[in-house]
Amino acid sequence: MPVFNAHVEVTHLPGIADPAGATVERALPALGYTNVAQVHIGKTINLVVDAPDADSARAQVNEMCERLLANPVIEAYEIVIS
Amino acid sequence: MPVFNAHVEVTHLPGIADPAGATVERALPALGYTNVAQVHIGKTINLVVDAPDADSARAQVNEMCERLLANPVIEAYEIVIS
Amino acid sequence: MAEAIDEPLHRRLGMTDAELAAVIDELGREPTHLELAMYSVMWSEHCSYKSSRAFLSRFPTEAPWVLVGPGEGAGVVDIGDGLAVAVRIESHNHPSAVEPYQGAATGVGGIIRDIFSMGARPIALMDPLRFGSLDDARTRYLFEGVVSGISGYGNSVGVPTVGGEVVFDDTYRGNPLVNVFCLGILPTERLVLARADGPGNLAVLLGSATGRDGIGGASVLASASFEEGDEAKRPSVQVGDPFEEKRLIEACLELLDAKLAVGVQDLGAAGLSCAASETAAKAGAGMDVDVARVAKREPGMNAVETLTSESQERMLAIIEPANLDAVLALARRWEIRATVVGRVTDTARFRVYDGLFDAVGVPGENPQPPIGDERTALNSDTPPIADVPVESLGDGPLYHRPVARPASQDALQAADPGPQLRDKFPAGADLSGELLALLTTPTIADKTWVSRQYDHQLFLNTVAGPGADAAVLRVKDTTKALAMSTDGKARFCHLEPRTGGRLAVLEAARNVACSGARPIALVNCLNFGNPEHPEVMWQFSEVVEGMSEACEALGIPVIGGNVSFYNASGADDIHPTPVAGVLGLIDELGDRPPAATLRAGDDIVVLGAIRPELGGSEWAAVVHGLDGGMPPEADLDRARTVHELVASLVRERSVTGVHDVSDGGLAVALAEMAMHGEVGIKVELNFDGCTPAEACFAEAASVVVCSVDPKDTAAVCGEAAAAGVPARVVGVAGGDRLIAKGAFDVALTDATRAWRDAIPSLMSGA
Amino acid sequence: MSARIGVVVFPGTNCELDVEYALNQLGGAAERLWHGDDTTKGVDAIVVPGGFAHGDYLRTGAIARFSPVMHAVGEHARAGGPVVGICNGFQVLCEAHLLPGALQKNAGLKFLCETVALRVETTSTALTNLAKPGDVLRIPINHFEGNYVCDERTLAELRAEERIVVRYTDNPNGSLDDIAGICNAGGNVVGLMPHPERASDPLLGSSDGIVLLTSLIAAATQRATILV
Ligand SMILES: Nc1ncnc2c1ncn2[C@@H]1O[C@H](COP(=O)(O)OP(=O)(O)O)[C@@H](O)[C@H]1O
Ligand SMILES: [Mg+2]
Repeated sequence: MPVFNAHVEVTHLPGIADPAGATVERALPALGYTNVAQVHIGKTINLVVDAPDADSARAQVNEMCERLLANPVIEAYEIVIS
Repeated sequence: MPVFNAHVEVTHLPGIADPAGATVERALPALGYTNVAQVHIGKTINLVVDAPDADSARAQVNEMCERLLANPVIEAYEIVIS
Repeated sequence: MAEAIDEPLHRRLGMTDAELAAVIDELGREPTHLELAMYSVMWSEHCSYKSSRAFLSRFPTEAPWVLVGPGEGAGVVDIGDGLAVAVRIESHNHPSAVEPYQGAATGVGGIIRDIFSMGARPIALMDPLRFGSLDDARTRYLFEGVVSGISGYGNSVGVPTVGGEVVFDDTYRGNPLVNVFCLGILPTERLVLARADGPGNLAVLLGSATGRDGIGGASVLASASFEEGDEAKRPSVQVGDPFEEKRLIEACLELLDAKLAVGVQDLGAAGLSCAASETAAKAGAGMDVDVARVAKREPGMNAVETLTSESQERMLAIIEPANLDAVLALARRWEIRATVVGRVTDTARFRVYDGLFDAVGVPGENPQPPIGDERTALNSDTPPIADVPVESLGDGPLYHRPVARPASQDALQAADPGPQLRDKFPAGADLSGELLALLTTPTIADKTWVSRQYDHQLFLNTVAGPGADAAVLRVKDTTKALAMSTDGKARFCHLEPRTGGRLAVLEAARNVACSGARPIALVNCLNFGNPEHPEVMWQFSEVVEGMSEACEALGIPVIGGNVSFYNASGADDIHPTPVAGVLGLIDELGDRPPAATLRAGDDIVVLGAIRPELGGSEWAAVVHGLDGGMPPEADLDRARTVHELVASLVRERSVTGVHDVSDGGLAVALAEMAMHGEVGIKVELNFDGCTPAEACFAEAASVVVCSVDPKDTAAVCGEAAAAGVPARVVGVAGGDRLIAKGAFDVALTDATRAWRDAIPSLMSGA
Repeated sequence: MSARIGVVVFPGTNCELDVEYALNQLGGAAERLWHGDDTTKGVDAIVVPGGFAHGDYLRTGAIARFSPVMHAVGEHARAGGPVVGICNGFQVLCEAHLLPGALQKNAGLKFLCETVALRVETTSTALTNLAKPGDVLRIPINHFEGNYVCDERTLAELRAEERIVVRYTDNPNGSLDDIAGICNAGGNVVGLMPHPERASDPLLGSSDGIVLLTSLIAAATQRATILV
């Protein structure tokens, strides 16, 4: 069965607070970066999956995101299959 | 000054253990995913930066990565400016 | 969702038509949208206690050492040496059902704010938890998430979690209970009450920017029946930021030490509208608030969202104008956002403006609006967008809801498991397997999987932590120590709520007695079903009565509490679940008090009367599925004598180990002590009127097991006799097996493995 | 006069009171150093205590190392002054490149608060000069990121130069080569994950941390006498 690389990026849903991003944003000016804004910190998951075709690979990874990799209540995710 | 979106992906250097990835990989079969391997978990930092042009934006973000956003001892990073 | 749209606004906000009428009557006009939103939250069950207030007045609340009783952010007692202790317990059940990690984390954050808003430094947390059965994947997800949330927030904010409970029962399947108890300590003279005294004083909002999180959370989530996946009622989840809270703690305590604040008030349910109006109402003053002064996290937030947002990690400090610069400097040092959002007036009204303060020169200035928002236009003449009598928000409706004893109660109580179990396990039956089965039930099994995820040592006070009957914290620079325990067995309350209420108080007080402390205060968290069900209100009134009787008998004042209604799994209300948190004081700590352990060569002495009481026991209900009958008798005088006897034996160090009998009965208590002491036992458990099985597994109240050096046995039994407490030497500690003649014979290693591995192995696949 | 030991406080630090209390109980004179001040106020030794500096956001210690005080701490260290990083303090010292390697999430991916056994491997350091090689100490750990990693070369170096100060006898977190604590080439800068201050009083269940804290006080005292 062919193998596919899946790249998942998990971010906060709009409106959900991102304390880590906010903290980094507060820290940057002290390092001399006064021209930076809207810092958001997210998560990526890279994995390799066996599947008959790209679509079913995507479907499976999507299901993994719903169940384990992301928390749909507060997180959004994007999947890239290659 | 024009603003640029910077997207930074931070991953483990090859050879550096990735406990989070390993744990997820261990958890997946129990959920019925026996066809998944090489799970690696990384971080993304998205931010907005004012800079005269894309190159100097990249240069600045690169410097932020070297100094703060990534730890060169254990992490690699990739920057996309748009 | 569609039909909800056609509903009138007040109903969509969870208000009844009668409540709307009361508002109109109060204002003499139709309320504005903002006013209606504020009333809907302030008059919600969660904020107004409209269904429970009538009963809560039953609790005894007075004692000479009580400095602050129920009604304030936390209860406060004087412990001498110029020190006072603040305690509070709260539930975060519904948010935790939606998002276990953040729900539990923000529960911890909220209760900590209650404590330091009194001027106390939070130094300990306890987490009484209730979940469905661990066989269920969703339950494992909730359990894992809640524990990580408490760990992630509590450890980081820097308040150790020194004890708690975890009970697993199907009644909590769709509705876990996440209660959090917090204790703080303060120099008595730093005690502050959140009052907005003094017209002209300023209200400074400290901490996080205000976002759209948890809009209507209090009213919607905690005040209406809530089913899993009920999207319509699900508010956006609040994310906790322990780092912000840690800085808030330090900043607020510095503010109070430096006498820069008249009072500080946390923002919790109903957010700014509640905090600002409450502080003013308590002082009989008025308050003007300008929404333009509130730092917002997102563009496009309207006044309603801004005033009712439940964004975490925010405090309101009431200060004198002369101190503003000093306050802002202090906030800057701790990297905390601080804006003047209100001013105290003598109007006795709560008024909300948008853009007034800059226009009329109230000190401070509008914060940068979020990217995407315009700066608010100055306006000095446009009328307030809300203008209500300040105390009217606070005194919501009072309901005397119908009360009815469930028709099923008699049948339930008649289903006594005793006879069946007596037939099944006659004298001589081998109970080894039964003991092992009990040690593996998650409610009884080792909780280290949980407690090792919690920092339980920070501040170097923890003399006894997780694993002890009661957590014991030394009070540095004094001879004193504090003991605390939270308990409450819902199955007993389900069978007979008044007795169950008594038993909850007795167990917590008994655990505290086992550390040598005398009880000085109690806080309670009352987790119940839908108060619109007369049966639930009956359970509630009976439990409150039972707890009150026990507190009176033991002389423990109730200094605070919290009520959580609408807890249900699907259509079924949860079993009534009161959690009693008892605080005890040890005057002379000396060395470490004896643990729940046995010492090889010691005599094993059982204090108190074992009776054939199997109703509601873990053995009958969990191992054998017989969950009817009557709970153990809750004799209050007997309890008081046993507690006093045990506490004095511990203070004198006449015992080397001590542990009370609770879940699983005497056999489990003995096994727990043996496992802790890594030594076997050889005992005979003959008690009048009990089969061996009943003697082993009945959960009789007010029974305590002691490990006693043989040279002291006579003296200990003498003291017991003098106190009128039955004492029996049942055997000795030694060897490597748990042996009860004619009952069980189990290798200590097998018992330990069963008890220790139960939860980890259930969770390993989680 | 007793040795002056500075205890660094970042926003989010939470073990500063404990370290201060334990050191003072043992005859040291602890004082706090605020992260925003660019000075160590001439103290003889420095502790970077545990906690969650800047919430541990982004990476443990990542933001803290830029605080003005860290510049002064670096100078103190380069001048041979004793510096001990405990838990989060260890993570900060690694991020600040005062110690090699980094600390990752525990292998079990859970926070761990429990008492573990440590074997003292090196005694020529600011933290172990009063201990004996092979001593086994029972001291609590309290961390989520205590899993030490470094590249092969660094590990070889640490071993060759005997810079592994304490090892776990039963590795709780997946740490490379059971490493619980390391030091710099001079032995004056030490980082460890376990909390000696939490084992500094029989009332708390263990006193095994006392030998480490008194070693630090000794190093500080010696430093004080050199400088006068
Ligand atoms: N959620 C928890 N968090 C911290 N400690 C816990 C938790 N659950 C149980 N423990 C600890 O485990 C020990 C046993 O709990 P429990 O059986 O409820 O004690 P008891 O029967 O004496 O009330 C207690 O010391 C308690 O503090
Ligand atoms: Mg007990």
